[in-house]
Formats: sequence, C-alpha cells, structure tokens
Amino acid sequence: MNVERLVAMVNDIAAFFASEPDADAAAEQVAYHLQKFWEPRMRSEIQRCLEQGGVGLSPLARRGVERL
Amino acid sequence: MTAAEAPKPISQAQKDEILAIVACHKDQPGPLIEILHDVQRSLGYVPAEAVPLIAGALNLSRAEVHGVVSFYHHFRSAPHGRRVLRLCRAEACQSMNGRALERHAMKRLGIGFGETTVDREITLEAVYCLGLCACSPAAMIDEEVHGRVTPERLDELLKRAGAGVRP
Amino acid sequence: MTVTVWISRDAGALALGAEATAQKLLAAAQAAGTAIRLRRNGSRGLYWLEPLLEVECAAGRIAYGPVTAKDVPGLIDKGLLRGEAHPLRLGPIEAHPWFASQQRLTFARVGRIDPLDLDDYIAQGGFRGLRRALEIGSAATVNEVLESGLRGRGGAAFPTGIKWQTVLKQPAGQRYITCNADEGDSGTFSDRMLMEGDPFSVIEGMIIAGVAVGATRGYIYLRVEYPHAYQVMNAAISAARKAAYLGTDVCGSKHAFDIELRLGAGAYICGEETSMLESLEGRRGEIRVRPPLPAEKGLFGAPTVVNNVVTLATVPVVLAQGAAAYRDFGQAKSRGTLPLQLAGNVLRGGLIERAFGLTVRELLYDYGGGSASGRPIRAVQIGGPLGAYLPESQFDTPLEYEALSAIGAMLGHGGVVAFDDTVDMLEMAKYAMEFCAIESCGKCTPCRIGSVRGAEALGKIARGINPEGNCSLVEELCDTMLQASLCGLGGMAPYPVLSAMKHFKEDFAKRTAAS
Amino acid sequence: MYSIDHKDLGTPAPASTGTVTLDIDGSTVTVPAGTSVMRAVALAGGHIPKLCATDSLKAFGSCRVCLVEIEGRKGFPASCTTEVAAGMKVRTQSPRIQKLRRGVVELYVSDHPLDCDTCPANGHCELQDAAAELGVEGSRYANGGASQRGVKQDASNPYFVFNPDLCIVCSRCVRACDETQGTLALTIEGRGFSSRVSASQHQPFLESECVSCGACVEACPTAALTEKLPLMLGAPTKAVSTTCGYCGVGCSLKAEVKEETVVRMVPNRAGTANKGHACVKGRFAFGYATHADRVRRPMIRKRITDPWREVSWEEAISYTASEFKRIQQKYGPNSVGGITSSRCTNEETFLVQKLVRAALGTNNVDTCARVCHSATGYGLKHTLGESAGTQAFTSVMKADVVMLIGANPTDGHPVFASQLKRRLRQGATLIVIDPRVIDLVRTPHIEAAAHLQLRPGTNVAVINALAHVVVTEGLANDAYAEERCEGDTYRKWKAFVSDARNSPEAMEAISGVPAALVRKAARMYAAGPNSAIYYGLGVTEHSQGTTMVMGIANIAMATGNLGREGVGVSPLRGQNNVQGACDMGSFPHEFSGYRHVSDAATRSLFEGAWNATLASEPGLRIPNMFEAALDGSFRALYIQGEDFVHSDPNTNHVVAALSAMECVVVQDLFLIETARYAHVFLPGSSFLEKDGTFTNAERRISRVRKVMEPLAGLADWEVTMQLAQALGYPMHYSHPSEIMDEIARLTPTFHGVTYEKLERLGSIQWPCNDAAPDGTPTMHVGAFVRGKGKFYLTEYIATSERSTSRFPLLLTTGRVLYQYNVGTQTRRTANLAWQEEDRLDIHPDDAEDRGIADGDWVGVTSRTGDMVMRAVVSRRMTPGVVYTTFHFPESGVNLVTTENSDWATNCPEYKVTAVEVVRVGQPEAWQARIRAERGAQRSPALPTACSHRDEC
Repeated sequence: MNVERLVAMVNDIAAFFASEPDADAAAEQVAYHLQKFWEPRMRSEIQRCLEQGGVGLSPLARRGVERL
Repeated sequence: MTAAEAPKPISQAQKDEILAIVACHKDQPGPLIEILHDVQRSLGYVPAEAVPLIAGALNLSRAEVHGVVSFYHHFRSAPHGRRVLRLCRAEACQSMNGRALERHAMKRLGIGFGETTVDREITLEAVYCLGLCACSPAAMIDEEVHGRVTPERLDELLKRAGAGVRP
Repeated sequence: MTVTVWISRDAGALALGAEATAQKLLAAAQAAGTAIRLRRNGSRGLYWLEPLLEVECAAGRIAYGPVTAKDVPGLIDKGLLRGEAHPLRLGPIEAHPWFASQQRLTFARVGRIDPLDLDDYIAQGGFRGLRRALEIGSAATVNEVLESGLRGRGGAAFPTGIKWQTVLKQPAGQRYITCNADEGDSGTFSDRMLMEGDPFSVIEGMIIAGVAVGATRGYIYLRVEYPHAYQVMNAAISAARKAAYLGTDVCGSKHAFDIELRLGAGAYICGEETSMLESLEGRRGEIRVRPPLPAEKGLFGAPTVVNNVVTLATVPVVLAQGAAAYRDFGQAKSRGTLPLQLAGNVLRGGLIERAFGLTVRELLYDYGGGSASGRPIRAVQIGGPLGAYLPESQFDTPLEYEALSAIGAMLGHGGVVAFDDTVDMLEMAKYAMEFCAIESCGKCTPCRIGSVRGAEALGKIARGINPEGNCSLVEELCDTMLQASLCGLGGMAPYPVLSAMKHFKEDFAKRTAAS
Repeated sequence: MYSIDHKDLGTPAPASTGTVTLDIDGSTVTVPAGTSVMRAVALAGGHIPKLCATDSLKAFGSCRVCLVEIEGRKGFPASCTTEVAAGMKVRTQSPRIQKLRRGVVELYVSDHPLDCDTCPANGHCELQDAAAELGVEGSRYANGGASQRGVKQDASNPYFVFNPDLCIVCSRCVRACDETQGTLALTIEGRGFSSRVSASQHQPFLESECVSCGACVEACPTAALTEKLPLMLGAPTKAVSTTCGYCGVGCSLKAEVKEETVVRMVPNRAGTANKGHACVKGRFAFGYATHADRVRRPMIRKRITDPWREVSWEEAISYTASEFKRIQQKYGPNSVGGITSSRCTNEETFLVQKLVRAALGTNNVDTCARVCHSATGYGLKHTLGESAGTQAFTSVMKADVVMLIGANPTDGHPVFASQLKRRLRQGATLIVIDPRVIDLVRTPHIEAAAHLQLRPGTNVAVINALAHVVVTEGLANDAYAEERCEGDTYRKWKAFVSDARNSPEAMEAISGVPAALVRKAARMYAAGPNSAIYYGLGVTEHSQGTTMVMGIANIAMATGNLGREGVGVSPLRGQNNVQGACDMGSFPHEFSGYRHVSDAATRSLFEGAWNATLASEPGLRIPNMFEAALDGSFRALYIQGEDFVHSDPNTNHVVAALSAMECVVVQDLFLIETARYAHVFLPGSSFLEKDGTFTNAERRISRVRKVMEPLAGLADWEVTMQLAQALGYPMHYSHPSEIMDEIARLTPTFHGVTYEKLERLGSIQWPCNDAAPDGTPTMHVGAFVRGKGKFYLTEYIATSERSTSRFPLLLTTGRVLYQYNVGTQTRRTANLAWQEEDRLDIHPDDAEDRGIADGDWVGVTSRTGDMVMRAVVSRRMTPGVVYTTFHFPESGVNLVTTENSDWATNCPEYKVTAVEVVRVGQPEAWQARIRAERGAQRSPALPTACSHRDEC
C-alpha cells in the first residue's frame, strides 16, 4: 500500500472531524471511521506508519490512528 | 418584373440597433410585437438575423419569434421599395371600381401584390380596409391616405411620389 | 381680428385633400392679410362634403364644403372668412338636415372640438362620466352600465355590464381593461373617427371601466392600418397622463389607471377578442378556446374587460347622463344609439348616429341619397366581410340586432356597404371566402382549409365547371364552416356566401346556364 | 404515433377531486370532475374521432372532428375542450354529427396524399382511422386546388424524418415540444392555409433548437414525423414494457419489437418517473444493443499481451474459477474481489456481491457508484438515516423554490429537466449553484433567480455561507429542527455556521460568489414555503463531497424542508441503477439495505441464508484495490459492466494496477478500454436481453423485461451464477424474480417487494414493507429514518488541488445530452451526429490570453498527465475555469484528473483539476490512433438519411 496516499487519506478524514471542539471525541470519530470503512490491511499499514514515526500525519490523524 | 432580392447580411450597427430596441421594450409585458414594429421601422424589415437576437434578449425560443414574425402580414423579411403603395381590396372599395383600380395599378407598375418594381421604387401591397370606406376606393402611399382614387388619380399620385411608371 | 377656421384632420378628410385645403387657406389668408386661427378637428362624418371647412363667425360655425384647395382663393374672395354666401356654403352643420336628424351621443363632440384640446373636451362635457363613476363607486358604476342596456358595439353585441360584472366578481388581483381598436371590417370607420376626433372619450371610457372593475392598467390594441388614429391616440394618452387623468391617482382619486397603446400588425383575426389578447401578449394571433372567458382569464391570465372603441366611448355618456337617459333611445333589446357607417356606392356616405330602428332603406336613400353611380342599389352588405348581403326586398328591415338576426343577417359593427346593379354577387361570394382564407389564423381546419376550398369551388362555378355540383358543395362546406369553426371568422364567412347564393341566384344561375 | 398498445383517452386526466355523473348516449357515466367530454366518453369505453387531441397534451380544439351534441347547448361543441358537468346529456353519434365530421375530414383529405398503402403510418395513422370510420374515401375539392404539398422532406435528424406533405397542422408536435419537453423548438409559421410546422426559423431539425427528445414524433398523428428505423425494418408487432438503461431518471419505456428486433422505443404514458416522456438517448439511442461491436463469445488469454482466444462459456467460466481459486490459495482470500455495475439489474448486482462475499469469502466488493454518488450514501445516511433521495420526481411540481447544485439536468437528466422546467414555467423560483452557465440558468421561459457561479471546489464554502444567512438572519425553522433533530447537534451547528468565518462576505474571496447574491439565494431558499434541493456529481465528486452532502442535509433540516412533498434533498443519479447497486450491498462495508458487515445480527442473517461464513471487516474500495494491486496483495478482479481505465481518475495509475494483476475478468457488451488489461472477457447482456429490476434516483424499483435473447446466450445473472457454481458455491435461481424474493427476505426496506406486486403497481418506491406495503414516495414523513436528524459540522477545507502559476486554470467535468458516461453505448449510436468528440470549453478571455480560437487543438496539462482535444470558446465558462466531458476514450481526460478523493468515501475529485491549456497543432499520436480505430469500428446504427417516399 502506498503509505503517502494513506496518510493523505487519514489526514483528510481528520480534517473533517477537526471541527469537533472536543479533541478526544474528534480522535474517537477518526478512529471509528477507519474501523468502519478501512480494510484491515490499510489500517495495519497506517498503524505501521505511525509506529515508524507517523511522518506526515496531522496531529488529529495521529491521535485517531493511535486509537485503532 | 419583380425584384425579390435576397437581403444582405445585416451589419454590426444594425445588430446593435436591434439590441437597443429590445432593451428599450424588454420590461414591458408581452413586448415582442412592439419590438418587431420598431425593428421594421428602423431597418425597413425584420431580418432573419434579428430573430435570435430578439429571442435571446426576451428569453424566447427562436421558433417562437419566427412563428410570430411570420404570422403577421405587416412584418416583412426583406426590405421593400422606396415607397409602399397600399391599395384597399375590401368590399366598400370594390363597390366603387376598386378591382379596376387594382388592375390598373398592376399594369402601370408591372408588378403584382407583394412585389416591388425592378427599380425598387414602389412596393405594391394589398390592404383590407383603411377605414376610408365612405370615400372609396382608397389607397395609401406610405402613410399618406387618398380617397376616391381613379386610375388617372393614381397615375398622378405615383408620379408625384416620384415612382417610375411603366409606359 | 383673428378668424377661427376649422378643417378636419380626420384620415377620411385628409384622403379627400383636407391638408391641401388647409395649407392653401393659410397661404391665401396670409396673402390677403387676414389673421386666421386654423383649428383642426375630427370629421363631422359628412364625408361627401369633405374637405369641410367651418368658419366661426357671429352666426356660429358656418360650414362650406366640399372645399378643395382650388376653391380656396375664390372662396376667400367671396367672403368665406365672414361666413358669406357661396354655392359651397352649407350653413351651420347642426342645422344641416343630414346631421340634424341624427342623435349624436357617442359622437357628440366628434368634429366639434380639437381632439387633443383637453379644455375643449371638458367644456363639452368631458370627464363628467368619470367624476360620477368615482362618486358612485365600483358596483354602482357597473350597475349603471348594466341598466343602460349598452351592448358591445364591436359586433358581438354582448351586454357590456354583464361582462364588467363578471370581471368584478373574479378573485382579487391584477385585472385589465383592453380596448379593441382593431376595426378591420370593410365599411366601418366609427372607431377610427372616434379615436381621431375625440380620443379622450375612449380614454375616459377605459378609466371608468378600470374604476368599475378594479383594473389599474389598460391596453388599446390598434390596427396598424390606422396611422393617424395612432398619432392622435398616443398624443391624447400623453396629455391625459400629464393632466393626471391617467396615472397613480386618477382625477385626484385613490384609483390608479394607465393606458398603453399597442399596434397590431396586419391581422384581421386579431379583432377577435381572444386572438387580440394573444397578440397583445406578443404571440401569434391564434384563437383561444373558450372557456375560460377573457373576463375570467384574459390578458396575461388575468380577468380582462375587452370592449370595442365605440362601446368604451359610450360609457362616459351613460355615466354622465344616467342609464335611464341612454336606455330611452332605441327599442326592444337594442337600446341607445348606434353609429352607422354608410359606405361604398352611395352618394352621401358617412357616419350617422341614431337610435336603433332606422331601416336599411331610410339609411340608403334618406341619408345616402341612393347610389353614387346613379344606378339602382342592388345589394348591401351589413356588418363587414362576414355579414350577409341583403337584396332590395329586405331593405325595409330595421337596423337593430334582433330584426337583422331574424333574416339571417347581423348588424356587426354597424357598417353598411352599398353596391349598385353592376355587382357580380358570385364574385362577392368568392371574395368572402378569399378574405377568410387570407385572414384565417390557421388554427382550426374548417376555416384554414375550408375557406380556400370555398373560394376554389366558387371560382369553378364562375368558370362554368359543374356549377350545380359545386353550388351544393359550397352549401355543404358552409354548413361545416358554420357549425364546426372555432371562431367567428370561419363561422361567419358563410353568411355573405349563403346570402348571395340565396338572394342573388341569378348570378350563380347565369353560369349554370352557360355550362 | 404513440405506442402501439396505448389506448389514447384524448385529453390528460384532470387534477381534481370529486366526481361528476353525466349521460353519454343514454348511459350514465361517472368520471372525475374536470374531465373532458372526450375523455369521459373514452373512459366509458366509447370513441369519438379526433385528430388534434392526445392524452399527453392539453386540449387544443383545432381539428374540429370531435364535435358532439349537448342537450341545451347550441351548436356542436368540441368534446376535447368541453368539460363534463353534472347531469349533462351528451350525444356522440347522429347523422348530423357524422356529416359535420365527414365535412371536416374531407377538408383534411383535400390536401393529403391518399396513397395510404405505401405510407409508413399505414394502419397507425389517425387521419386514416378517422377517414375510414367516417367513410371518407376521397375529397370532392381536391381537383387542382391549392396545395401545400411538394415540400422536400427533412431527414437531417438521424432518427426521424419530417415529411411536410403528410402534415395536417394539428400542432401536436409543437405542443409536445412546448408542454412535454419544454424546449419550444417548434412553431407554426405563417398563417391560414400556408400554416406550416417549422423547426426554429424554418430550418432542418438538426440545425434547429431541437434536442431530439422525440416527443414530437410520438405526438404526430400521421407519418409527417416518423422514426427512421420502422421505415427500414417494418412496423412493430408487439410492445414490451421495460425501463430505460441510461440515466437515473429510470424512464418507463415500451420496446416495440418486430420479431426480436426493437424498432421503436416509446415512453410509457403510465410511467410514474417519466410521465410518458423520454430523451434522445432513451428513445432513440438503443442501437448499440445490436451493434456489430458486441462481443458474442467468451474469450480468454494467459497474458494481456497475448491475442484473445474465443472459447466456450464452460471453458471461460472454469478458467476464471480456477484462476481465482489458485490466486486465493496463493495470496489469501482477500487477494481477489469483484465490482458490481450500476448499469446492471438489482438482481445481477446482488448476485455479484453475494458471489464475492459468500463464494469468495471476502468483502472486497465495490461498485461504480464509488466514483459518483458514494458521498451521497454516506452523507444522507449519517444525517437523515437513509442513503437515498427523499422525494419522488413528481414532488418537484409542488416546490416553490428549487435549488440546483452541481447538476445539469437538461443534459444529464433530460426527462426530469422537462418536469422541472414545467414547474419553473409555472412560476417556481430557481437557484443554480454551478461554476458553469448551464442551460437552466437561462433558457426560453426560464431564468434562474440567482446563479451562484462558484469556483470549482468551493461548494462547502457556499453552503456554509447560505446556512450562515439562514441562521443569523433568523430564517431557520427552529421549531422543526428542535423537534425533529438532535437539539444539541443543531445548536452546535448553528453556532458553527454563525461564525463570521462562514459569512457570505468572508467566503466570497474563496468561492468567488458575491456575498449579496448568497444572501439573496439563502433568503429565497428559506422563504420557500416549499424548497427543494436537487444535486448531482458537482456535489459529490470532490474531496469534500460528503461534507457537502451533509451541508445540504443540514440546511434542509434547519429550514424544515424535509418530510413532505415539494421539498427534500434529491441526488440526481448518473446511471440507471446507481441507487439500486448501492441498495444491493455492493459496498465493501455493507450488506443490502446499508447494514454494516460488522453487525453480528445482520451477518448471521446472511450467513444463515447463504450458508457461508462471512467476513466482518470491511473490504477494499475500488481505489484501495488499485493500491493493493500495486503492492501485490490484490491479484484478481471480476468486473461486471465497468470501464475503470476510461472512467476512473489518473488513468496511468489504474493501468499500472490492472497490469499488475494476474486475473482480470471483464464482463461487458464491448471490448472496453479496461478489456485491454483483462485475461478473461465474458460477453455481457444489454437491458433488452434480460429480466430484472432497476432502481432509479427516486428509489423507484421498475421492471426490466427481456425483449430479445442474450446475444451471447447468457444473461449477466446467469453468468454470475455459473461462476459461483464453478467456484464451488452453487446458486439456484431459475428466474431473476427468485433473486428479488431473496433480496426481499434479507432486506427490511425491500420486504414487501415482489415481481407480482411490481406487475400490479407498475413500480414501487422503497421502503416497501409491512409499514408501507405500496412503497414510500416521500421519506422522513413525521420523523427521520435515523430517529432524530443529526447535524454535522461542515468546515470548509480547501482541496489540495489548487491553481498556481504553472496550472492556472481549474478543469471541471460533466456530461452532454447526446452522450452518456464513458460513451460505450452512445458512441455506438447515431448520437455521434451531435457530438463525436470531447471538447474543452474555455472562456473567451482565457482563450484570448492563450491565442486559442474556437476549434483549435489544445493541450491540457495537469500535475498528473496531459491530453489534447479541441477547444470551444464559450461564455458558459467563467474565466479561470475550463470544462470537458469524458465520453470518448481518445480524449484521455482521466490522464489529467488527480487521485484526490472524498475524505469519507474516496469518491474521486473529478470536478477540480488544476491545469494549463496551450494551443497545439494536433492530437497526440496515441489519441489519433484510438480515434482512427474507433472510426474504423464505427458502423452507424442508423443511416443518416432515409428517403422512404422513394423507396419504402
């Protein structure tokens, strides 16, 4: 999987939920979305990316992925 | 002989004129016929090129405008002669030898109704009542009216109108 | 001292040289060193005397006529400007027997005033009707018109008050007054004379109608063949607007009313009311199916009064003089006066306004003086190109709605055209069909195709081709057109044809014999 | 000529309540109030001859053949224009009436050819019928009289001829163009006897304003306007009701066939979606179904560089199955997947996803809706609770304000556009939000009250600004929103949109829409009282597609414009069965009826029914499949009716992904672009070759009926079934109705749907179940499907695709009327007469800056790729924005589009690509090659001219 593309995608998702004033809730919603709509190998890929430092992930995206 | 010249394409100035006319009437309710009158007054006829311009400005289809233009006999799609002779063909004029006057006019001008002399001086048109029935037969040259018109009087009028009359 | 001279600017007068007479008069007076005030009026309706010239002098308005430009110098020499004797001197027009016997209500001012002089108009009783209407209000005004027995003078003779009442009853919202000035019947010119001779009366009638039914906007639909009426009517509307008779508060009342003058474009059919409405809306002048009536859904879909010029110009009279006074004229269901227009082959053609009841013969001979050609009058056509032809045997019929209807004829717009004995009635029948073909809107089949086939069949008779067969074919066709046409054009074109075939058999039989 | 099995009632049904009882020829008849006498007679089983009347058009009263007698009324009223009245006594037959009718028909006949035997309308000509009925055999007038005959026929339109000699000037064509289609391209010119039907200004139809919808042809009572195909193939003998295979309007059509050949397609006047109307595609462009390009035998090849080898169905199926098994064995169950098609039936898509989930044991199934309306599903589901439009099409007739966003109905959904135009002509207010001046902004008799000509990619900025005005100006319907929606989300949303950053003034710099115009539009929308939103791919195909759909739902909820007729949120679906494909469980995360695969109860329901273990994790979406293919974890794909290589963005990327796979199976009618990268080609069947159902954009399930045998022997659902069998998962359906029965059993919103009921009701709008046995035209009545409506915060986030000095223009894409989607079908019809290539629309200022003239070849370059096409200099564009379609493969539009996609659904951002445009000399070599190939393939479905007067 193209990690850069996945990072861009999760950043897009996080950007949507960023309007949620409650930061925890926002991260939860990011994680929930990934859980519901991302195929497992995409999720593991993004998790691996996070483990390797999560280059390019926006702060909320990072917090979302952390919750997977 | 008739001169049924195909009209030349209209100029940009004429197009501007048409658009100015439309702009002038646009906000009146149901303005199409008023616009066509003004276009004909200004250009002498309603050129085919005017139709899309008017249709566009009034937000009508070209078909609609064409349908209207072609319905009314007053509107013409090509320029007429320098002057227009209208002869009344209705009953009151017929009762006073109007038919003979018609025949005379056609013979003198060498054209039929709806036609224009070769020199483009005179267009002969039929009209059905000019409201001059108590002094029939009646004729109109441009907007000038004439009653009790005899063939001799018609010749005189045509001569005065400067129209070349065939011998 | 300045002498006031009246010369008509009515199109009929102009057609007979009134303008040349006027110019000559000005020049001659100047040459003679006499100051004159030339005033232009409508026509008195004595077209056989046009150009008619009236001089204001001590003895009143002394008329001379017909005065051609040629006659002017001689007349001046003979004391024209002092009203002195001359073979062309007619005396006061009011005293002229042709005029004196008339009952001029609608045409009371026509020819007496300068049509565009509001003061003249008011001095002669103008706007009294409107003031009364404003006083008594909407419902009472409608009632007054209803009570007067006034019927549409355009031809259909529908009671005007009922039409107004229908419009008044419609749900609130925009309403319109439309004035049908598409006077296209041959032999008629009363609308034109009114518009050229007394335009404010038409305007006043429209304002009253507006006040009565709650309309704030009026349209006049005028035929393009009437350029002079167009000019006068336009100027009159501007003058009325300037004097606040039109505008946001008519006559200082809370009523708003304004009028727009629209030109037709050469379509007889647009004299039919629904077709006129289509044309006013900027469309092809095709007939609308009724119902709905224009009074319910008319111009731009709004309730609309459609009245003829004469009808509207009569309304101020009704209001000013009261319904009863108007009703007193006429007889049976034909109340009030009728402006008849005598035309064609007559010695003395013109406008005769009288209470209903005059016979055709009285009109033709007492007023008309017989034919212009000096030959016997053989036929008259009443009511325009769709009206029946009457033979001499029917000349004693009174000119009113029911009596004419009883003999299969119609009064229409009151035009009477006389023909002498040189007329070929088969040709006239054929012309009736041709006219229908030329003017058919093309919507319904009987008119669109029938008129063409009718003219062709009559042409065949004229050429001696199977005359009997074609005569019966024409009769059958006329039945189809009468019963099946969508409007009065195709539905009435058979009247002149059938009446010609019935009363002038010989013109058809001639060909039959020749075949 | 209307459909051969249509019984015409003469005038339309009145919109009335109550009935009237009258007497017709001695019988007592009760009909709805407002019915015409003519219709009443027809309803009572009687018959009155007529020529200008037809029940799709308002009574006109011109032919005068339908005269009757009515007691107490004088004369002979026309029965078409006379309304029934209580107690009326009508006489329809008498010698007098017959004589008059004969008289009129004889007049018609006096200028009409009498050579009926050789006339194409012979047997279906209303004049012929009337003359025969009345005993008119000729005309006594017709001897050398005036005639309008001898006018040359106009065969300019590829599908129909106009023969003025046969015209009876009934105006039915003119009225059909006005009333039914709303284009007003026809008129009567002249008057009286010389009245003639004229297209625009007396022009050939093809050069006129005509959009070839065919309503005029259908309305014509004679052969004056006739389709060309029946002229060549002969008259049809049978009519089969079916549903159009083109756009999401889902018109009900009657395929009229002669033996097994469709010779005419006529809209069904009883069709609820289209009310007897159709467009140039649905009515005429069906020739592709029998085009010579159709592949009739399965084919396989080892490598995509090998030539194709025709094989038997058995071989193709078993090869495919063995490859899939091999790959799954080697790379795991999730290394394969399937794609369902929005062009196939519900039953077919259901089977494909079932095959993927049950037979292949993976959730790697997706559908082409991914690239069009996936954002709609997500957005509406989350806000309102159901992934579908809220209204029936007819609802628009009760709308006072219509807000049209990112949709171009006159081109994309022409039959809906006609209905919308009818409503707008009645006076409804139109607001258009679109970067282009689409037709509806200003078209005869219609003018948008506001056109918000936004910069592509800024939808959310505009919807937020609209919402800002609604909320801050106190125009919201608080009572409704508080009662029907989650109050806390509503209040949060209000606070969010009220923020100054969302004001029209603040957003103006972003969207380019003047703040005052936004305020005006917001006030109009809020004022209603019935305001409806219709939207298209201009909403969904963005990186914020889902956000925008939510924004739309938000504003509709806030103003109370949901849950009744005349209002709502209605997505206009691009393809005929987008809604259906989504409903059928084509998405990787959902079973049919939009139930998540992780839901244990649902899963066990399916596992029980399907006798299989189903995966609980979502599968790959289409773009994810491409990514996985490139990394080697995804190796085989079964694609039914979808041309990725042409339709999906960033073509090079798609091609690389497909090329990396080991087994690509394409099932399609034609050797589409994607087939270049396929190992197995399974011939597909067109909508004419099978039974099934389609679900249109208004959730209407309509029957598709077989009118001819599948050209390759099997319908698509049969192929899927065989494939499942070969994979060791037998499926047993003897007819698609059994598949529907299974769908109904397993899907709550479909519980009440059966073929028997479809037969009875004509069509059904889901949900159809015990609560709504006859279906649901309007959703969310009383309460939202999700319970309380939920507001989402919709922050505007600019797409990463921006114009720069290098790519200063924004390219956006769309559809034209005459072509459809990737053009696979329409390119194989005579619709090419109108458009035979994609073109780039560019504003005159941008063109002038670049020295580009109309018709020049231009190169279009983006960060992703480049293409060459011809330019159209057009004021439909705003400066800075260019536009094209992607109907033709040689254009390579998707070489230019980017990989950007909607955050929630990965719906590609087709609508925004930064590009530069330069004038070039000619197309690229590869483009010229495809163009040439296509040209050689092309054998027009119809000749461009037919001179039937001479030959037929």
